[in-house]
Amino acid sequence: MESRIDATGKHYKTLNQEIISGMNGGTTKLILDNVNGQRYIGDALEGNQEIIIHGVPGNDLAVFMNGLHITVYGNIQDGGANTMNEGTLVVHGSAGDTLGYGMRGGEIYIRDDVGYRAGIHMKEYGDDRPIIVIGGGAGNFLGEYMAGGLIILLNLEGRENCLGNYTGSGMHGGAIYVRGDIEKQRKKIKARIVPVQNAEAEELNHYIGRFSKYFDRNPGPVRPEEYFKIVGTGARPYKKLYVGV
Amino acid sequence: MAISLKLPEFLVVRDKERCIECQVCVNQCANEAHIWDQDLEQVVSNDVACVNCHRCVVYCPTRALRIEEWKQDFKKNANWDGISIKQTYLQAESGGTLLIGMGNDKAYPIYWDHLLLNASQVTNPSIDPLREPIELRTYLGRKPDLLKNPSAFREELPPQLQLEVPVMFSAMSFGSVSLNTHRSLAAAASELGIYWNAGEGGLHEDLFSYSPKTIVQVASGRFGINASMLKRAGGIEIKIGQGAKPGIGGHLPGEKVEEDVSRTRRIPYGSDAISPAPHHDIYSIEDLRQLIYSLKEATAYERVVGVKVAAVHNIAAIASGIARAGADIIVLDGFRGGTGAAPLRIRDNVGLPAEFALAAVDQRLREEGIRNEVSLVIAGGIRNSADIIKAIALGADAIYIGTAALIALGCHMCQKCYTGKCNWGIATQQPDLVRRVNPKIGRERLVNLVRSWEHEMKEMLGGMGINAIESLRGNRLMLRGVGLNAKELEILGIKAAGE
Amino acid sequence: MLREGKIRIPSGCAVSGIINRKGQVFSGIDIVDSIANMRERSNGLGGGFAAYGIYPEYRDCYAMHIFYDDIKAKEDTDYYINRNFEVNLSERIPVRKVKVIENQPIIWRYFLSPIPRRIEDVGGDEDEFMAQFVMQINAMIEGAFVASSGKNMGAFKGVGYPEDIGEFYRLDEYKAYLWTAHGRFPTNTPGWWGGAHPFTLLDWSVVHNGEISSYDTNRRFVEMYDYKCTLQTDTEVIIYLFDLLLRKIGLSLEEAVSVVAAPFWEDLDDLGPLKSRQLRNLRILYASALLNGPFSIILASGNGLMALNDRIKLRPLVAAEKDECLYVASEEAAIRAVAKDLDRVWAPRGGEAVVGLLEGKSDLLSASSSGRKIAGKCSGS
Amino acid sequence: MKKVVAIKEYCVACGLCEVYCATVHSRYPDSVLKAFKLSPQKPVSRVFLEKSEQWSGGIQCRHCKDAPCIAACITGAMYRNRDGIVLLDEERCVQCSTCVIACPYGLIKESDMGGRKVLLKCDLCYQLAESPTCVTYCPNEALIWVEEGETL
Repeated sequence: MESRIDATGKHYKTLNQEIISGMNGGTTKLILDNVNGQRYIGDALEGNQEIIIHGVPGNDLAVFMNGLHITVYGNIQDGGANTMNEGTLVVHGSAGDTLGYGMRGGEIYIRDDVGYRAGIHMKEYGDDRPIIVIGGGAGNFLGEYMAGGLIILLNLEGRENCLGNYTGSGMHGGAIYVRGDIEKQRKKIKARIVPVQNAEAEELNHYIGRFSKYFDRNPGPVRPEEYFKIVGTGARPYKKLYVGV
Repeated sequence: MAISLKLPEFLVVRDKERCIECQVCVNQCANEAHIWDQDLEQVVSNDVACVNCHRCVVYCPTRALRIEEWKQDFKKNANWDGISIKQTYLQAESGGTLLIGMGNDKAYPIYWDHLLLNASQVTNPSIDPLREPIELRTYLGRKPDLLKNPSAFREELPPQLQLEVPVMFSAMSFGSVSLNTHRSLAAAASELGIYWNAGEGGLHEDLFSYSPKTIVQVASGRFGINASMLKRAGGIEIKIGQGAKPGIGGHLPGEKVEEDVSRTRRIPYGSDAISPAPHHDIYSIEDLRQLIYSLKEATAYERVVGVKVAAVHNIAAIASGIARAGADIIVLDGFRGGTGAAPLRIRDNVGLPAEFALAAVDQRLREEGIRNEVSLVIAGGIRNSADIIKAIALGADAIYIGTAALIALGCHMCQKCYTGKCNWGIATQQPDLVRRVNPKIGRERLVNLVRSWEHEMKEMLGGMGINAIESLRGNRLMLRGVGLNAKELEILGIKAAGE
Repeated sequence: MLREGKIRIPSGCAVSGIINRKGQVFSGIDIVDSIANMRERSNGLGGGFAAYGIYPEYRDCYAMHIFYDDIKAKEDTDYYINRNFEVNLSERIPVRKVKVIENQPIIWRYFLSPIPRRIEDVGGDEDEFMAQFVMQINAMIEGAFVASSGKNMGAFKGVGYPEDIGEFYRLDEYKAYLWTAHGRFPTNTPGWWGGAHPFTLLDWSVVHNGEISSYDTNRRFVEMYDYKCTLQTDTEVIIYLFDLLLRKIGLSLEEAVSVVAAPFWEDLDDLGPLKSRQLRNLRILYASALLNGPFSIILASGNGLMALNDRIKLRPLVAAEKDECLYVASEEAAIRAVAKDLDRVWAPRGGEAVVGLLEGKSDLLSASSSGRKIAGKCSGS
Repeated sequence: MKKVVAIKEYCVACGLCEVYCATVHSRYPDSVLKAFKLSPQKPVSRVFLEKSEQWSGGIQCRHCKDAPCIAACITGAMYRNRDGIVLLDEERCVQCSTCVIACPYGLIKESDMGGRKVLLKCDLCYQLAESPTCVTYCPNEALIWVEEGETL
């Protein structure tokens, strides 16, 4: 069942209540029009429903979300997919800062750029493995303190500075794949840089394939030499920092 | 290899007349300070490994053991004392930041011990708790503005935590402490009608039945946080800071991240669990509001959302901001607050006494007319029922105990929690050590502690002629200061003894 | 020695109150006899009366009774009064020479109509204007103390035994439909007239016996709502509490009673789900307004009186009825002293209010002190 | 019949069960110190602390309903008393060790007492009014004394 909500002038509390009642009423595809700044859309929601957002949703879109498929036609603001557990967020535009903070699972596809601190503190356990695929570039601190999961930065415009400074600092799990030339960006990266293996191409192709399907943009099949991979410096990055008194 | 200049801290004193070579001490020491020597056929000591946790002392069936300070005099120097010299050696050898467990142990003034309580004599009667009702029940949570919403009492109030005693077990994460410690705390809290805080490491699935009495913590690492856990919990606490290490995050070392911890926190086995200093979605007070309301939205406004901050210099203004950001409870953690691990210099030198923070915040919120709308919980170094009564008279709604609860469970304050080798089975994930806390015994001991305090609190209240704890809240006339200067009295908002 | 207000002085007491519910007025002789009967309960360091219906010719004016330590204090106060009010009458309160009454201040009374513009300046709420004006005088002007300021009522109090105070103020010459009285037993006192009971605000008056152990909790609570506790007495905080609950917040008298003498948690379960929820919520919301410790009080307004003691009845209270008259007092004998044949005598339970309202009134909150309005001109001659 | 049950989740592997068992079965049952310091031979325990990486527990004779040791005993020294406790009458025992072989759990052990072989098995401290000594002194309540079939 499909339904629509006009979000014009609605406070987030009202809008989110309407979304929940729509879902409870059996809506499987919910279209939100004229969204502009309403926070917490999809907050802690569970299920397989689809939400399509036209406009600019407010901060903490899909926060604690546990399922659902959200598509945004427009940019999203800060805190997107904050501590998200499961589900998919597809953004036809760019994301603000702190995308996917503490994300535990699910997938995020951003057509254009992400702001500062994307994928900070992403986690991973068993089958729960968060994925972020970014079409453009990223701001500083990408993947900081990353403990698991996957970030793929496609750099479709081929920018030389698609990475920000301090990428991967404190990283101790997961991986960041970047398409582009390593040499110009090496000093921005605060974790270990390793070449991409042929065996990894299949997984990359899987997620890049989805990206292409969502946005109709395709960097082509993965050739490992076009990418480099950033991984943590070990499971215990600060092991030697301390000495017990 | 260059020689180490480290000296043992403790001396294992073994009374040979009493030792029966039963090796119980050997079996109990995870640090291997007691070793069975096959050739000598006797137990020998490795003093340098001893952390003075008393496990062997308590377990020795013939009382043959005693631990002493390793007395090594340095040339007298009021500036460079032995501790400073030894710490310098340690850092010169390791290049490490000094790490320590438990709360600040420096001899800063303890203001609780400079406060005296009142009692009734003649002009009003004291009340005998053995015969007359004395009520300690306390509700924590947001209260509507009485002037703006005078008929709020006719409706359902915003969610409240109901405490039968104004005491809660403060946040100690699974990972930092053992599952059996959590089991003991959870079971005791449920039996006592209070809340326990599961800390920032999530809630182990075995403890889901205790969820209604559990406060779960949302900290910067966001470990173990998901929608169903938020909805299941009795309350939610956003941890901004901790009294033992204000402004500092935490690292749970990978060796404590065993299978259960890893599953509960949703991080890979054996990897460090890093909580950065700030929440990366909170760089300003309005961001705190954003997180508070994301949690309220996530739980359909049916859960209390508190915010815990370390007591720091500008705490009154900070607390006011937190109240205005929509927090239902503000937790102030004083600089004596405990921790599983903190950088020593931070622990010993940063923050404020909980007493001052409480007095300043309570007064400030009153001056702004919003004290009634938010609950104030104080933490950090509360040792006994008198501390609690004094905290409530200064203005707290309830208090958190952490260290006191651990001591009830057997902690002997050796301050080595960060090693993961807690001989008392508390701050460890090593399976053979975890077994040392039997949750049945743990629960009983915690219940005993709080019940004994409960009676003591009633005695003190009755003595003041008060039969409901709310009539003590902020009742600073019931306090007088001894040995405090005028400025300290002013900050605490109390009179001097004799005034 | 520090004056009351600079220091907190606990005291024991006797209280008495009489109302003619038909509104018929009677002289102060009965109330003086009643309180005099309990002479043992006071020590000569404080006595006083509140009387309602005594100024019918000025019934629309604020009757302000003020103690002045000296003429300077009066001049300072007059300046503020003249800026804010139209003064319909200003005179010394007539007193009788009584040998044992000494050190009396200058005791003045005014009949005043507020200047409407001044009320508008502070938001248009006349009651709030009056309450703030009185608290300002008491807090700011050294040597001036407003003993009462309500309409058609007055407080007559001083240092001495209550019967001597009654004689001094010539209460036999006043006629009221409602009288309350107080004999005080302070543990020490600098002998300041302002410290005697009743304490008043608007047309509220309170006489009180006992000591509130929750004083500082209550004080700090009311001070959040713009009250200034200048006396550090329980009576003062009690009247502010009731003013806050009844006038500012708008609770009913019954609700206010269940705030200040809240039922025990375990007693709530027996009251049915709706009632118990509301009482629970009231107690949660108004935790700091619970009056804890021994007390019996008589709260009066132009509409009637309410007598109440604490929830575990640590102080005595007796009530009695005879025709349209309701009597309340610390001791039954104090009632019998002025009314031999009573229809009914009873001891109210702890926390159970005895309410005596004028016919036709449904609440204690007087019309003159409810809601915003701008005063008209005083109708007095 | 009540039995001693070891709760492996809470056994701290201290060995105090052995110390107190040995003491109570020594010449000085009231003093650990005397038992170990004054006994001619080192006192021996009838409860055995089993330790492995995964678990530990104090274990002792199960007092089987259908006890193979009684059946195997060549002198009738092994018997069951009225309360169902399997006991060894040391007067009648000839230390042939048949019972040691017969016990499916290996909970009857041989010990050398100053050149004299003795067989050791748990007697549930049947002469004491309270629970067996190992249970009484288990510091973490990892040994409990419960009716058979009783849920923990």
